[in-house]
Parts: sequence; structure tokens; C-alpha cells
Amino acid sequence: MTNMSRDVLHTLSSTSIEKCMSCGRCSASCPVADEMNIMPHQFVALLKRREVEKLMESNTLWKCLSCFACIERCPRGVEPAKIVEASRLAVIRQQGESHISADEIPKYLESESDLPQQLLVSAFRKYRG
Amino acid sequence: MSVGEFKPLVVAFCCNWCSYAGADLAGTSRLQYPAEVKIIKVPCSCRVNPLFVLRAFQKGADGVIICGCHPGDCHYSTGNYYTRRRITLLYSMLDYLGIEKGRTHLEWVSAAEGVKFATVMNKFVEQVYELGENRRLEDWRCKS
Amino acid sequence: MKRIGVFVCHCGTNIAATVDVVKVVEAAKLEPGVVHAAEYPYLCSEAGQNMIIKAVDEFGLTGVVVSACSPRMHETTFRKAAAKAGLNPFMVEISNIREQCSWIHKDSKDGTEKSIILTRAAIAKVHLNEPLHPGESKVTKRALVIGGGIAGIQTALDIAEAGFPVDIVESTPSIGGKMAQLDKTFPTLDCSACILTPKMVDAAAHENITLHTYSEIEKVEGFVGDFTITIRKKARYVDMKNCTGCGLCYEKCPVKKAPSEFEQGLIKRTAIYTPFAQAVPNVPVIDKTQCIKLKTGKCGLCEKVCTPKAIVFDQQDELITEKYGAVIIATGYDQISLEKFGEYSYNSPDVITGLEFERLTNAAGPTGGDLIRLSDKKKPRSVTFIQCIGSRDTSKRGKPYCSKICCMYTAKHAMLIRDKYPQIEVNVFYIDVRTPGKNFDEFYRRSAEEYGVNYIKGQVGKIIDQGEFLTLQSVDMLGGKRMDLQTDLVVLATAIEPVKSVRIIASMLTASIDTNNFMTEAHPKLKPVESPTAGVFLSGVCQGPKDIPETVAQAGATAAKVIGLLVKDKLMTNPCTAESNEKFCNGCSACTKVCPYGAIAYDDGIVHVNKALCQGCGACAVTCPSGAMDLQGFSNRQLMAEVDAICR
Amino acid sequence: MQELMKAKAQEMLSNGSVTRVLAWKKGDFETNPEPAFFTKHVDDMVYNQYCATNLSNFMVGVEKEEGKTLVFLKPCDTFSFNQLLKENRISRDKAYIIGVGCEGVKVIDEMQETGALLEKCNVCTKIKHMVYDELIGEDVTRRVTDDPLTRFKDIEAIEKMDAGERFAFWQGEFSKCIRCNACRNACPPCGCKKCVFDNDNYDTAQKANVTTFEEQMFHIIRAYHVAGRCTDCGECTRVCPQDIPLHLLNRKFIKDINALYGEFQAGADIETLGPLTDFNIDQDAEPSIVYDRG
Amino acid sequence: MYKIDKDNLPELFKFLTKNGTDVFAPVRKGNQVNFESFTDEVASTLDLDTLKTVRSPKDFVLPQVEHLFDATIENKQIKLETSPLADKPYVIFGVRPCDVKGIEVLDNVYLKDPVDKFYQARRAQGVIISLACTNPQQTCFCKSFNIDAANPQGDIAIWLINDSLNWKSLTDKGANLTTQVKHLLQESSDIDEVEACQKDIQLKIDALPYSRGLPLDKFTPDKLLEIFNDARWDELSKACIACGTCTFICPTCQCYDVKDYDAGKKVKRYRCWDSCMYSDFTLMAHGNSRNTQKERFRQRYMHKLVYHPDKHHGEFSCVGCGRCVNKCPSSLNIVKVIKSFEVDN
Repeated sequence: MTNMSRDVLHTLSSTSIEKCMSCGRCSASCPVADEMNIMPHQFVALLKRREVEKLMESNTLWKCLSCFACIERCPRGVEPAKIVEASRLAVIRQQGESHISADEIPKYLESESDLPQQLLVSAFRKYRG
Repeated sequence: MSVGEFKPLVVAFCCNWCSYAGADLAGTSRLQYPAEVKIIKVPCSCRVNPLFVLRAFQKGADGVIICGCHPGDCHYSTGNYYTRRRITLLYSMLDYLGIEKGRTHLEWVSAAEGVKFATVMNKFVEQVYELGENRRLEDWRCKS
Repeated sequence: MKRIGVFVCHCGTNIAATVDVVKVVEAAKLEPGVVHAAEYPYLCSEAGQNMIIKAVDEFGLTGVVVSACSPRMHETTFRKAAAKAGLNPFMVEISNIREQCSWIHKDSKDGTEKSIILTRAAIAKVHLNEPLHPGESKVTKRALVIGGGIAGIQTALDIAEAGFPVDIVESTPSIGGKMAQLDKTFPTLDCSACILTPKMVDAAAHENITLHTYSEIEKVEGFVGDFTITIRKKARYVDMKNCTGCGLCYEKCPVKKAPSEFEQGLIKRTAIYTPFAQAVPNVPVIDKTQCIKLKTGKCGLCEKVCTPKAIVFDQQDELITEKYGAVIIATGYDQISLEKFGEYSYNSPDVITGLEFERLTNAAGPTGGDLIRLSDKKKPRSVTFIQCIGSRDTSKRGKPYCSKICCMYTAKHAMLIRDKYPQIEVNVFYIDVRTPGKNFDEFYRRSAEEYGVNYIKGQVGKIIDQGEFLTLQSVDMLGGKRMDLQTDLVVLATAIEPVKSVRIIASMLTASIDTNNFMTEAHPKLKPVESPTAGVFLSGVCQGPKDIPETVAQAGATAAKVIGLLVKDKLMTNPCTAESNEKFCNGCSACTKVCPYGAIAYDDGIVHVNKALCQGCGACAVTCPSGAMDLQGFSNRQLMAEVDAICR
Repeated sequence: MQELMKAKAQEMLSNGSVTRVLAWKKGDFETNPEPAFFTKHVDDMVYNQYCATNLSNFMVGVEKEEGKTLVFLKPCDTFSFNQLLKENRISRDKAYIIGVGCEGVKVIDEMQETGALLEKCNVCTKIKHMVYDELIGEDVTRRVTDDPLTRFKDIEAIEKMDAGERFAFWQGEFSKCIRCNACRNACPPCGCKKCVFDNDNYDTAQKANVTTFEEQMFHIIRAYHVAGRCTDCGECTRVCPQDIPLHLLNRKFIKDINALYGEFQAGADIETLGPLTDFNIDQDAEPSIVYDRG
Repeated sequence: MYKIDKDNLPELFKFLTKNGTDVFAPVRKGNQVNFESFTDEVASTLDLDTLKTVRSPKDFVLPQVEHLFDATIENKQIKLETSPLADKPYVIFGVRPCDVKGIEVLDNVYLKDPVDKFYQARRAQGVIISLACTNPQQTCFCKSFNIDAANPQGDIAIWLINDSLNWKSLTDKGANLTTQVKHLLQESSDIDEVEACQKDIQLKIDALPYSRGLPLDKFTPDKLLEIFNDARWDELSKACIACGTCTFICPTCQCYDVKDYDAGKKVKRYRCWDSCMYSDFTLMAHGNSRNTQKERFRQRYMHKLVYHPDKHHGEFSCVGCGRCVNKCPSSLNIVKVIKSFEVDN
């Protein structure tokens, strides 16, 4: 994990984090920022300082809803959501196992919880290596 | 021509008020673009005569690019409107005669667009690289 | 036979770092016609120029090539040096081996080889240069200022003080511009009207200044020293001579539907109105889209009450054509529109911009100066300012630049609130507070430290108007937590941009303008107040965001430049003009049709070029099939010689 | 029609209203009449389907001579007359124009008819005289096609080829060129007093096509100089001894101008600005259109 | 006298090309027949029936462009390098009798001293195989210049009679070419077949419109001034548009201009055809001695009919091939000029 240098993440997220002027609008716009231990603007700042381990262990990877509000509001075109997504993919691929397994899905389907299938499909895409 | 790896020669006609200033801005911002590009300063893009474009190809150029002010920004108010028509017809004729389209280009670059100038030059030289040496519009006497 | 001297500059290390200057000199020596070649660390320096002057005498040079920085930097310097040595200045050619070679090619071999080629091209061109002598054209000793804000007024006053007549053209009914709308001005907090109105009155009273308010530029012809400009004075429907400014008419006017532009639309204004009390000229204007009389022929109340009978319903637009030597663009700015920034719900009455806040707190403003929420007219318990709305934004929605003045005026607003209503809590969301001027940072720190303004490093993602209060979904980056701050009134520090009409004025004057609609200056450091188009000068925000102190300082600089031009009796005209060779001219007069300046006249089989009008663009030289029409300084042979030298 | 013309010519010559008559004189073969000036009698004047020359071109020569000239112009020649008028090379009051009908001009090879008509006659849409004082026999003018686009068919054929084929095609055609300048001298708008190719003053003088480049250069620049001024009168193709289809070059410019800047027929009138001395700020296409249109 | 079948001509040409001799023969391309280098691709388009090629064989002995020398400059030192002389033998097949005479006229100019060594080298390498004109055209008037179309000159004469070629070598150059290809030829002795063909040609020539003899006797050197100042030149030259067509396709026009071309690294001096019809022909330091088209037009015909015969024992510089009659844009030509002098005024 440690040698996951910034460049790998940089290419994965295909966005240049140098553009960030740390204005904080991404975190301000993020609906789940308060539940994240590393807020989007901190995520980008830490990535700039290559402290990749903190990012990997943060719960931000799993809290992020990919609603892309941060991308929409960022005045400098930094696209924080893509960085989070890249880090999440890196974690999933790294550990070889995923955050959600196939056999968990049926229980969501039958139970009375009216989870929309689309949510399950996208969760499956996001959380499996 | 130097033997071995082919190095294209690109002649750029830049208008003094906008694109030449854009080139200078690219310089002050230290934006790299290939040394194959050589710039000739003309008062306005409307000063570029098709004779000069053909002359450049005859004498050994592999690509010719003309830069001028954005329509509406011309220092002489209507200069680049004429350039636009003349050069469209010239490029259309060259294409009609089978000359590769990639050898000629026209770009509007304002004095504030140093970045655009560098990107355009990089892209154009690369395009000329792919086309290789200018064979279809060459004068063999100027080559040996 | 041509005797050419080549001088290659090191420019310290700017050139020497990636170009082997000695090799360039050696290569230049081999060129035909070159009798002397030398290099020098700083050719543009006194010593460098003297070296050239000495060489001209010593080697009897007839042509000089300087391989150094861009001709746009020091062409005039080297031409003056040559002139000192008795050589015609137009026998000097510059080859640009810095901006267009050493700075952009890391590989020294490429850089050197290219410098040799560019020098060779300049040598080939000098071989064909002929001595050119600038012509002369007269200077009309009158200036035109477009825009009546503080920039226009100050420039006009300074020019008028020097004894030259100045016309100010202002599109709104009164001069004063944005500054008239402000309450206090930073950093000294003196009342904006108190320092502006005296200048407005001086401008109106000054015998050298004529005001054309409620007017626009219709047409521009000519060029530096000899502009012929037509001004359209829009019909005010009020006779300016006998109106006394008593104000009876706009008191009686029954129509009060149009939002007052001056009050940023916070209140409505009558059909016949003056923008604000201290308007100069204090003559009302009838808005023909509102006035019932003009629309349907009924009413006419204002005419009845007007004792001096100044109301003229059938007044027509008036076209005035005047000759000017110089034109100053001082068109000022507007705040950008916020319709693309839905997240700040600017449509809510309690979310206002900085200018609207100025009107709210202004004693002459719609609320007589007391700060209230526009929704329920109650006094706000807390006011929150948000910085950089639309500024420093590279997405298509906003402006990539910093608008420069917002941090200071927000600190001013915050300080004024805390001073007048100590119980109101004031927050400011900022990215970084930029207060670099003299006494500026002290001013900002006083507002934070002495007046307890709560500066929060962070931004607002979304504003939700919940009736009694507004919720700001925001983040406190230093505290590292998201916040949903509740406040009663939000003031957005909105980005500023040049007025939309400046693009039309720029194209009329063929002055270059950049993609953000700011006028491009001839050189950011060497010529900041002139446009590259000779005779066109820039004053105020039209050239770039700036505050009032800078604007007034720049206005003075612009005036100085204009005075420098108007004081001359005649101007040296550009000698690189077109010339027709009568032997080869077919008389087809295609050239007369493409000349933007109408400088070519056809008579009896051949054409003649009026050297005073010709600006040397070269359109005619290319239209002429037989090549009879050629351009001095950039002739067909010279340009082809450059092409040959480059391709050799 | 010929008799009517001769009678009119003789009448105007004798009553002195014109000093000379510009028409065709009988050649030593039935098929090779030559353009000629008649000053006294018009006995051996002829007009038939072998009279190909565009007489407007000769009016430039007599512009300086005093007295009026009676000239017989076919419908397509009148466009050239207008074009020369627009460029002050001739003056309207020095010419008395009789528009004559035209049944198409026959192609002659070795003094024999080949049975075909000139290329321009097969696509002719110029059936109305643009400028004239009088008309004789204009109703015989044959109407070939109403579709003005037939004349662009061959050009479209070439445009459909790929770049390599186009280059080979034109290389073949240009290599035939012997630089006899007949195309230049027969072309009414291409009548500079001193052509750039004859003029060493501008370092562009070029007497022979020494290399393939100079072949291309001559024809590109010649077509470019008459772009927007060429009335498509077909003289260049007719006079070329090497049968190079030169009209395909000039007509390509006409096709481009019509497509990009709106229908324009040079010589239709003497007021409208030529396409290359005019512009349209917002509608003019960008040069990159050449690359995008495939 | 030898015979060879028309169909195995290509084989003969291939044989010659194999051992180092270029072969040029009339080949049809589109509606034009010109001498082209004979290769397999063009074999099928060999055309011996069309009477005249568009460009005369002058091209082979006096090409439109001929490089003379290159000048280069090294550190301000100038170096000259003359172009190599022609050294490859070649054969021009199917040259008509008028063109053969045309080349002879050029020989009389370029091979007299001072001999033009470029021309001489080209001429020495060339073998001319002439072909009798079995069907002369309307525009021919070679008879007026006493050229016998029935028995062509050159190095080898050929009569094409129903698909077989009667081959007779006339000069030693012709002889040793014949020995070279002897194995492909068959001996033949039926002379009468050839004579019949010759009589037939002479009959056809006499029937041509121009053959009743042009008044060439009017053009004698002593009448030079009289012809020069004749008023008819005005009218004759009015329709001339000063293009160079007639001079460039004429087999006997022999004027050239010397030009330099700056190719950047070197300067190349070359000579190229010039036309007396051009405005810058004989452009001297002071200007041009012939300013009007009438003077230039007159110069061309005076040179062909008066000046050239004056210097070459009465040999006219025209061979009556009729190319100018066919190609002049204004239908002017030498025949009309000669005829117009028939009646002295």
C-alpha cells in the first residue's frame, strides 16, 4: 500500500490536484462531509502531501455518495469525487476482497426494505474489486 | 536535409499585434514548443500573400501556419476578415490538388493566449511529423 | 554594397543560458554583406547601445541586425540608438531569439541553430531595407473620455487642467458611475459622495470640459491625432438649458414601476427621473418605455407642473460629430450576473450583493441607511458575507481572475455594521483575505480584531432560505468541521467584469481586448495605460480590476500620457505605408475596396496612396495581382527573402 | 444572322458612328475564322459556330485608341465585358455592343470539326446577354441545361478521389504544361500590364516550369489571382495547346465561393464587390472548414 | 532494305532498351500523341497513325529547360560545377519528314561554330528513325519547303505499309543501329511496294489545300527592308495575344533565355525556351527594343522567312508541319502571313 505513490493515484483519478486553491467549497457542498473523518478538501490536501495511508484508512471512501456536488461546485476543476473513487478502487483492488459480497444482495432484495435495485447495482459496482 | 531522423521545418506567419504578442507571452511564460517552428512577423495576417505560403513550401518548409487576431479584434479592423476568405480558398485549392491537409493551418491567437499559442504549435508540428517530409509541394533543387 | 553589422545579446543568462551566442556571432560573420558581428551581455543597456553606435561609425554600417529580445520590447530603443549614429532608424532589424527561441527551447543545440537561422532571416531582410522617413500628421488638440465614472472624471479634470478641451460621454443620465452608489470608501471610510460630488461639480463647471450624458458613441473614424467621432445624444425629452432641476416633475409623475438602476433595483423609480439627488447635470430624463404620454399620448402631468416649460415630448436623438486627438476608454465595470450560481439562491430577498448592501446602508439609499432584511423589513441579528462569488473560478460559470476590491469592501461593510449595530453578529467566509494596499491590512485586521468580525476560513456550498432565517451549508476548514450556519442576511462579494458595451467600443476603435473583456494594454509594465492602438488610452477598471485609489492614480497617469500627445503640434506617422508602382498598376482598384482606412484613391487609370491615412496593414498589397502595390518595411521581396533565409 | 450583322456593321462604319468593327474574319479554312478589326469594309466578316474567341479581351487593346468600337459579343463574352468594365480596363462609352445569339462553339482539330462542342457550351447556362446596345438573333441561343450545377460535376468527381489520386491526376495534367502563357493571355481578368511571373522586380519571375513545383505554382497563383473575377468563359481550356482542363481549377474556386460566401457570378453586374474584396463578419466560415468537410 | 512486322516493334524497342539505348516513340495519352519513353505500360498505346505529335521532337535536342551549372559559396569562396553532358544513346522512332528537317534546321544553328556543346552531345547520342506520312493532313505544307514527305531523311527511313515496316538505313548511325537489331529484321527486296506507297503519298500531298505552293519567292533577303516596313504587319498582328504557343510547339523555333535560380544552398543557372512573343524577350539593360506586339509578331516571321534564309543559304526556318496553324488561339499562322504577301501593294 505504501508505495502507492501519488502519481498512481494521480493517473487513476485522471485529474490534476495541483489546481486546488483550498477554498473549501467541495466540503461545503458535500452532503455527507460531516460524517467523513477526512473531508474532501482535506482529502485533496493530504493527497498533495502524498499521505496516502491516511486516505486509505479514512471512512471517506465509503461515505462518499458519488453525488458529484463537489465536482459541480469546484471553481478550479479539481474533481475531488474522482480522487475519492480512485482511492476506493485502489483499496478494493489492493486487499483483493470487497466491501460487499454477492451473497449479501438477496437479503436486501426480498426484505421489505424498498431499496431500489439501481442502488444495489451501483453499490455492487462501487464496492467490489 | 539532415540525413537520419526527419526534422520538419515549419514556417509561421504571425501578425504583429496579436499572435506575435501571443508568441512572446508563450515565451515569457516559458511554454515549450518545438524549435522547428520559425516565426516571421507581418503587420497583419492580411499581409500574408499566397505567394509567400507557396514560396515557403518551395524552399523546403514541411508545414506553414498563419496566425492572426480573432475576427473582430484586428488592429486594422477588417484585415483578418480578408485573410479568412483568402486562406480558406487557398487551403481548399491545395487540398483539391492533393496536398496533405495537415501541412497548412490557420489559427486565431490573441495577445493574451500564450498557452493556446504553445499548444497550437506543439499540435501542428506533431501533425507535420506524422506526415513526414513535404514531397508533394517540394522543389528538388532546394533540397540537395 | 550593403555593410551590415550584427549584434547578438546575452540578455544576462536569458539568452546565453540556452543559446551559444558566440556560435551565432561566428555564423553571422559568414553571411554575405556582414562586415562586423559582435555580442554583448546587455545590448539594451547604455553601454550596449554605445557599442552599436560606435560600430556604425567605425565600420560605416548601412544596416544593423540586433538578435535579442522581442522587437515589441526594444525595437524603438535600438532604432533610436541607430538614429544617434546617423543611420536611418528603419535600417535596423530585430531578430527575436529570446521570447521566441532561448526561453522556449531547453536543448541548447536546437536553440543555437534556430538563433542562427532567425539572425540570418533578419540579415536577409536588412539587405532589402530602404531608409524610411516617418510622415507627419496633425494633432487635434481635443480629447474624448468614454465613461463618466471616477476614472473618466479624474482623467478629464487632469487633461482640462492642462488647458485642453475634453468631452465626457456618459451612457446614464448623470456622471458619477459606481462610486456615486457607494456609502463609505476604504481605507479611510470617508463618505463616497463627499469626495466625489465636488469632482463632479468641478467637471461640470470646468470651461474645458463638456458633458454628454445619456449619450453613446455612434461611429469612429480616423486614427491617432485625427479621430472623427459621432456621438448620439439620446433624447431626454427635457430641455437642458431652461430646466432648473427643481424636481417638481418627478414628484408628480404617476408612473413608478421601473426598478431604479441607481438603487440596484431595490426600489422603483418614476418615468421621469434623475438617478440620484446630487446628479450632475441635475436634469431629469424621461424613460420612453415607461412614460404614458410618450406611449399613449395621455397624461403629460410633468409638462403641466414644469414652470420653466422644459419638458419637450417631441425631442429627437441628436448626433454630434467632433474631431479628437485622443480617446480615453473609462467605461468602468458591472457585477457579473448570478443566474448561473443557483446554489447561492440569489433570488431570495435576503441574499444581496455588495453594491446592493452599499445602497442599503447609504443614508441617501432606499431605507435611509438603516440595515434591514428586505423580506420582513426586520433588523438582522446576524449578517454573513461570502467572498469570491464567481471570482477565481476557471469553470465557464465565473471569472478566472480575482476581482481585487471585494476583500477590502467586505471588511469595510463588516466594520460599519459592527460599529453602527454592535449587537449584530458578522461572519465572513473567505478563501484568503487579500488586502495588499497601503494601510489596507491594518484596516482589515482592525475590523477582525477591534470590531470582532468573525472571519471563517471556508466556503458556502448551498444557501437555503427558510423564511425567518437562512441556512448556510458551509465548512470551517480550520476547525475541520462542516457547519450549517444560520444567519439573517447574506451579502455575496460578487465578481466584477467590464461593462458589456466595451467590446463594441473596442472594435470601433480597433483597440485590442482580451477574452475577459478587459482592454489589453500596450505593455503590462512599460505602457500600462495605453492601448496598442495609437491614440487610445485606458483608465479605470476597463483595463483591469482596481479600487478607487488606484483608479484615481491611473487616471492621472492616463491624463499625463494624453497631455503628452496633445501638446505635440504634429505626430510622426508610421512610415511603413503602402506604395503603388505606377508602371505595373492596372488601375483595377481592387486595393481601394479592401483598404480599411480609405487611404487609396483611384483616378484615371492608376491609384495613389494617401500616406497620412495608410496604417500599413498590407491588405492591398496582397489583393494586387500584379504586385504593383507593395508595403514599405514589409515588402514582397523582404518577406520572401526572410522565407528563403529561414528555409535555407 | 451573319448577313444582318454585316449590314449593321457596314452601315455604322460608313455613317462614322463607329471607327472600327471588332468581329471575325474568314480564315483560309472554313473552320478557322480569326478575330479582326474592320475599318473600311466588312466583306470578309463571318459569324458561325467556329467563332470561339472572347472578343471582350481585345477591347482592352483598343481602349487607348480614339473613336468608338462596334463589337459583337456572345452571351458568355458579355460577362467578361462587365468584369473588365468593373476594373476600369475598358470604358462603356467607347464600345457599341451588339449581342449576338450563339448556338454553341464547335471544337476544331487539324481544321476539322470533331463533332463536339466546347466544354463550356455543354454546361452553358449563360444564355442572356448581360450588357448590350442591340441584339441580333438572340433567340437562336441554345439552352443547354437549367441546372447550374452540371458544370461542377467533373469537379465533384475529382473531389471524391482521395488525396493521392488527386495529386497524381493534377501531376499528370500540370506536367504537360509548356508555359506558353496562352491561358494567361487569353483570359480577360488575367491581363496585368506586367505579370508577376514576368516581373523580376518581385523575385517571382518564372519563364519555364523547371520543376514540378513551378508547374503547380503557376497554375495555383493564376487561378487564385482570377478567383472571384473569372466569369467561367472557358477560353483557358480552349486555347491550351496541351489540352489541360484548366477550367477545373477556376471553376473549383467558383464552386467554393458559391458554397462558402453565397452565389456569385463575376460579370453579372459591375457594382457587387468581388468575393475576395468583401467579407461577412459572422457568416464567413473558418479556414478549418476545408479540413472538416472531409 | 529490311522489313519488320508492326507487332514485334515492341520487342525491338525492348531489345534496344535492354542494352542501354533509350527509346522514344509516339504514344497516345488522352487525345494527345507525344514522344514518350517506351515502356511496357505504354506499349499498347503506341500510335503510328496520328500524323503529328503535339510537341515536336525538338524537345530531345533542345529541351525546354537545360541546367548549365551550379554555383555554391563556401565561407565566401564561390565554386562552379557544370552540368554533365548527355551521354546516354537514344532512339526517336516515328519522326515525320518535316520534323526531321526541323532538327536539321536546328543543327544548322547550334552545330555551326561556336558549337553549342550541350546540343552537340544530345545530338550525337540520338538516332532518328523517320516515318513517311501515309496520310498527310489539311494543315501540312511541307511541299512548299521542298520536303519530300514520301522519302523521309534522318538516320533510318521507314514506310509503314499495311502493318509491316520497310526499314532502310540512310546514314552510318542508321547502319550500325540496323546491324545491332539485324536479328529482328528480315531482308526484303520488294522496292516497288515502297515506291507505290511513295507515289500515293505524293498524290495526297498535291491534293492538300496548302500545296498549290505559297508565294515564298516574295521573301528574298534583298527585299528585307521593304517587307519590314510593310503596312500589313499592323493588321496581321492585331489579333495576336502574345502567348508563346506557336513558338513552343514549332520544331524550328530555337531561341532560349538564360536564367538563375537561388535554391538557397546554391544558385543554379539554366537555359529555357524563350518566345519572341513575350514582353521580356530581348530585354536589355536599356529596356526592350520591341515594345509593341506588332514588332514582336513581325520579328517572328521575318526571322523564319528572311533573316534565317539570309544566313543559311536560303533555307527557311519553317518546315510546314502546320502545328501553329492548328494551335494558335486566334487562328493566326505563317501560311496566312505568307499568303497576305502574295499581292504586292
